[in-house]
Amino acid sequence: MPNSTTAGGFLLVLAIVLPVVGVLLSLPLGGRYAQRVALILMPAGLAVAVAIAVGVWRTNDVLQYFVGNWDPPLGVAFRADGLSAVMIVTAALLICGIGLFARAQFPTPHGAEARAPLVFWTLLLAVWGALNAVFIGGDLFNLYVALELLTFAAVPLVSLDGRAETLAAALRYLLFALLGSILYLLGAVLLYGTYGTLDIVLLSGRIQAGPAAWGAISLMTVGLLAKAALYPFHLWLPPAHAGAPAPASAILSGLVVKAPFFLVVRLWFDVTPKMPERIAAQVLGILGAAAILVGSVVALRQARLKLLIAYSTVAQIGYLFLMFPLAIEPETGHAWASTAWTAGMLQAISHAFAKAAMFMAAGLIAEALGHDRIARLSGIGRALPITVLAFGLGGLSLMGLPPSGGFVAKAMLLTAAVAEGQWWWAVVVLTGGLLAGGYVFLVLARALADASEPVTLRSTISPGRQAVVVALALCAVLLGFVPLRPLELLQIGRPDIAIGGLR
Amino acid sequence: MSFALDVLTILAVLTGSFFFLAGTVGLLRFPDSLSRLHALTKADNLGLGFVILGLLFQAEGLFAALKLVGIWLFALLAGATVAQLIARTARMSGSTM
Amino acid sequence: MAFDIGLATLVLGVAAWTIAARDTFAAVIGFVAFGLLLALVWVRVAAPDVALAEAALGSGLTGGLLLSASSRLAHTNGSAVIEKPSAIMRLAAALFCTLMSAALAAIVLLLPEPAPTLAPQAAANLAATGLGNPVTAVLMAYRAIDTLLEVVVLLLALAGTWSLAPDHLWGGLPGRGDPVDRGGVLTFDAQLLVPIGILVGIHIFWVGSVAPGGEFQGATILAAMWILAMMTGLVDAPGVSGRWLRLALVVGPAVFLAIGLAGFALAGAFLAYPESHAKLVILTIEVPVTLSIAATLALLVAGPPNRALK
Amino acid sequence: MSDATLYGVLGAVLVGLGLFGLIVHPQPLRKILAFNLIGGGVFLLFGVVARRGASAGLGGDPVPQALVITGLVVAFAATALAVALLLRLFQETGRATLRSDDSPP
Repeated sequence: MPNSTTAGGFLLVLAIVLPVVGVLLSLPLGGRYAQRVALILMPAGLAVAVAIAVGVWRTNDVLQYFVGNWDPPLGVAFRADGLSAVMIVTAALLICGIGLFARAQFPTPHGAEARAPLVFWTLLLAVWGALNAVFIGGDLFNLYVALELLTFAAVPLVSLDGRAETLAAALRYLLFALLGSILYLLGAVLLYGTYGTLDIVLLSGRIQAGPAAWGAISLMTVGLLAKAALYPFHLWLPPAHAGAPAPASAILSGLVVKAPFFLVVRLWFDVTPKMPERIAAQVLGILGAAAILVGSVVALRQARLKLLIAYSTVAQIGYLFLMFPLAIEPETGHAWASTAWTAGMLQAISHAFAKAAMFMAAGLIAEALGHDRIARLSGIGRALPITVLAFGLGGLSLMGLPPSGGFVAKAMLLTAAVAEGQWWWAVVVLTGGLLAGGYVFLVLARALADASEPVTLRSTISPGRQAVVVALALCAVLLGFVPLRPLELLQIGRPDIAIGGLR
Repeated sequence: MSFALDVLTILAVLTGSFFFLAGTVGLLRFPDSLSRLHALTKADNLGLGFVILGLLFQAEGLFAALKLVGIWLFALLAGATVAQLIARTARMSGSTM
Repeated sequence: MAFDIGLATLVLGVAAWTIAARDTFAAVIGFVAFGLLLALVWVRVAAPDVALAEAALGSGLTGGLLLSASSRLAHTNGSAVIEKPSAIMRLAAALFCTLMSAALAAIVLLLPEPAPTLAPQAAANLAATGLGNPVTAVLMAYRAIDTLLEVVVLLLALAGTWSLAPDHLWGGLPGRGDPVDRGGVLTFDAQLLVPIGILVGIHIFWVGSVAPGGEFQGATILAAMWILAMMTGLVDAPGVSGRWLRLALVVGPAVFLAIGLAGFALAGAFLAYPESHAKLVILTIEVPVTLSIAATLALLVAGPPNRALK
Repeated sequence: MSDATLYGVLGAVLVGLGLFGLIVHPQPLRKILAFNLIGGGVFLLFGVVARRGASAGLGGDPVPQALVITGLVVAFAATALAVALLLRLFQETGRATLRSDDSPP
């Protein structure tokens, strides 16, 4: 670990500053410019993201920046390891895709500024900046501020339509998120009181198993789980994600819930590498398994497409937490643990692309039909073939069928589960895949069925928007073809887990 | 000298405390909002005045003394305003709270 | 010690009242008292800066916000009685929370001795910032990035609050528009207090570089004065699309960010200040930041646009 | 038991008390109030950590003290947004509760 700012560390500052500049420009320039500001900043932000990934890949080490030249523990550090780099690039690609998709839905108004476009474009940038701050945060309190930034950017997106039920959903989301943040902060307080630092790297050197460390990590984990909507904290998610406008749902389901998950990974693998946590990891795995089963079964029973997709998010978040019992397994060595760890992260990324594509496809379908009742989707496959194709491609990842990133992730989870003798997780993965197959085919069967009368579309859907959706879905598919090299990128900066386990 | 000041402080603060106590008893025992307000604002403002007076004997310098007096004046202003508003709300809603 | 035990007991009692009170309005009153007592506790733990922030923000502004909300929701109390969780649920919750408190208290009692601290480092580097108040040095120099992001958090909260307006009222004015207590004692008060309050707010902000105080505490007082003036109709709330208002809201974070970026060139790092002029640079940031925070806080209390622009 | 420890225990109790309120009160406004109580407890614990770290001629460690100020501002912003959402919900529906059967159409 470098002990000063590294070359290229300034890129990390830019990753946060660029979106923030956008927010600060959008408000005074007003709604007539908000979209333009966002669209101009997107390529720049994407370039910064790619540059960070290239920097990490080239130097084969962590990028680091000490803000204001104040060294931790007094100052705040930003750090990007391979995992951060991959998440930053994922977020940048998705934000750009969602931005292109949303141009038609939140257009620049003629005349006076309008509410929804201004709020959407400003908050889209804010979500982006907050995500980057979470991915590169090296200080537990700075991460708390980043989490709050994310909350305040995400909650208003839920109620952007202003319908009463979305207001209730947004309020419930906010209350869960606030409880999560305050528990996280409480844990950080205990860690500071015990070890005198909030810096992750310094902390990992000082932390020892004991009541304070255990209490702190438990509180922070529970808080983050509430924000990540892991079972049994999942109840807020479906109404919030299903009630938001489609591009906002894509951000929320694809990216926003990954941020607290990412921090759980940080905590468990980077802050506490020296604490044996097998039982706690099993608990996380059990909650994940419950999420998979409950989420999938409830998804099967939904009458509305967006709610079905939202419940499928509940289930797919469950997979993320299966990596904990498999990756934290000191006795069998790290060979398979590394496989499970990579599988978890790959699942996070491929689900991000797949779910964003599916929510936006659902949005297009709802826009075209004027409703999203699954029972009345017949004929839409003929009317909007590309959109339905995108939905299906996203579905491949959810089910874990080849070729897709979800397939590789789930296959790796299965391998690790069997190799480590924890076969019960394999059963869960397979059952979850079957159930996901059930709800995806339920939708596809309806959509591809011939309608008794030809479908009349309420509005025409531009090919450009469909192309964006299918492109994001293809990203999820392509993740199944290019596994090895990016996966090595994921391991940069992790001394504990040998890359050998992948081969 | 300082002993005499201390005695004065103790006397004044005790007197102030007595008025506070009286005001609080009034708040708890009086039957309706208006008389409760009467007990509270009058007695407590006087009580605070005595406490401040007592502290003035201990004040270090003119500026500190002015600050203490300022506290009393602001408390008077706030008390008077709030009492007015509560009294009017009580009268308009006709409640006995 | 006796005083501390008494104070702690009082805080606990008021907090319990806040949770247990039947009536929401009464609970909110309890919360305001709780905040004020907590400010005293902050003085007792040698944190006067936090005491000021707690009294102004935690008790004052939050209390005002909750009071007005509870009076607007006053007649919805009844419906909630039906939806109360069952006695068994409540008992389980009480048990769980007691255990949690006990565990936390145990961890506090087991905290290491001597306690780890960054106080020596914060004091040693104080000279490099040109400041005399180490808390302000943490906020404006050592961890300036937290403060910068936090001002953005405030802005986002305001954008989120505004986003709740119905579409046709976008650009309109927040609040109800009818001054409370027209020509009454509150208006008189506002006329008297607002100028004094503005002076006090500026003073609190200004002394923050050397003594307890700072931009957040000062800005809160300024915000309170604006709220008082809006409540009593001395000034009307601004329309949310006004160019000047928007500029006032972002000028603080924008200057902060600009100077932070200039640090790349002038001091070798983002949010680093040239040592010879550190204090001047920090003040240059603090003045607009105070203005922006004050405006944001006041408008957060005022709420989403509620009336069409005249 | 020192003063700092006394207030530390107070902070711990406040967190539990607030959490209880958050769980058992059905009205969102009471939940928001309870959330602020939890916040008060957490911040107080941080203040106790700061007080215990008094050294170098300072009455307390300034780092946690500054972080508490940041936290207070964030908590206020959260309260303001939550209250705005709640009042808007009340305006739209005439009720101020969150029922579990709320679902989008």
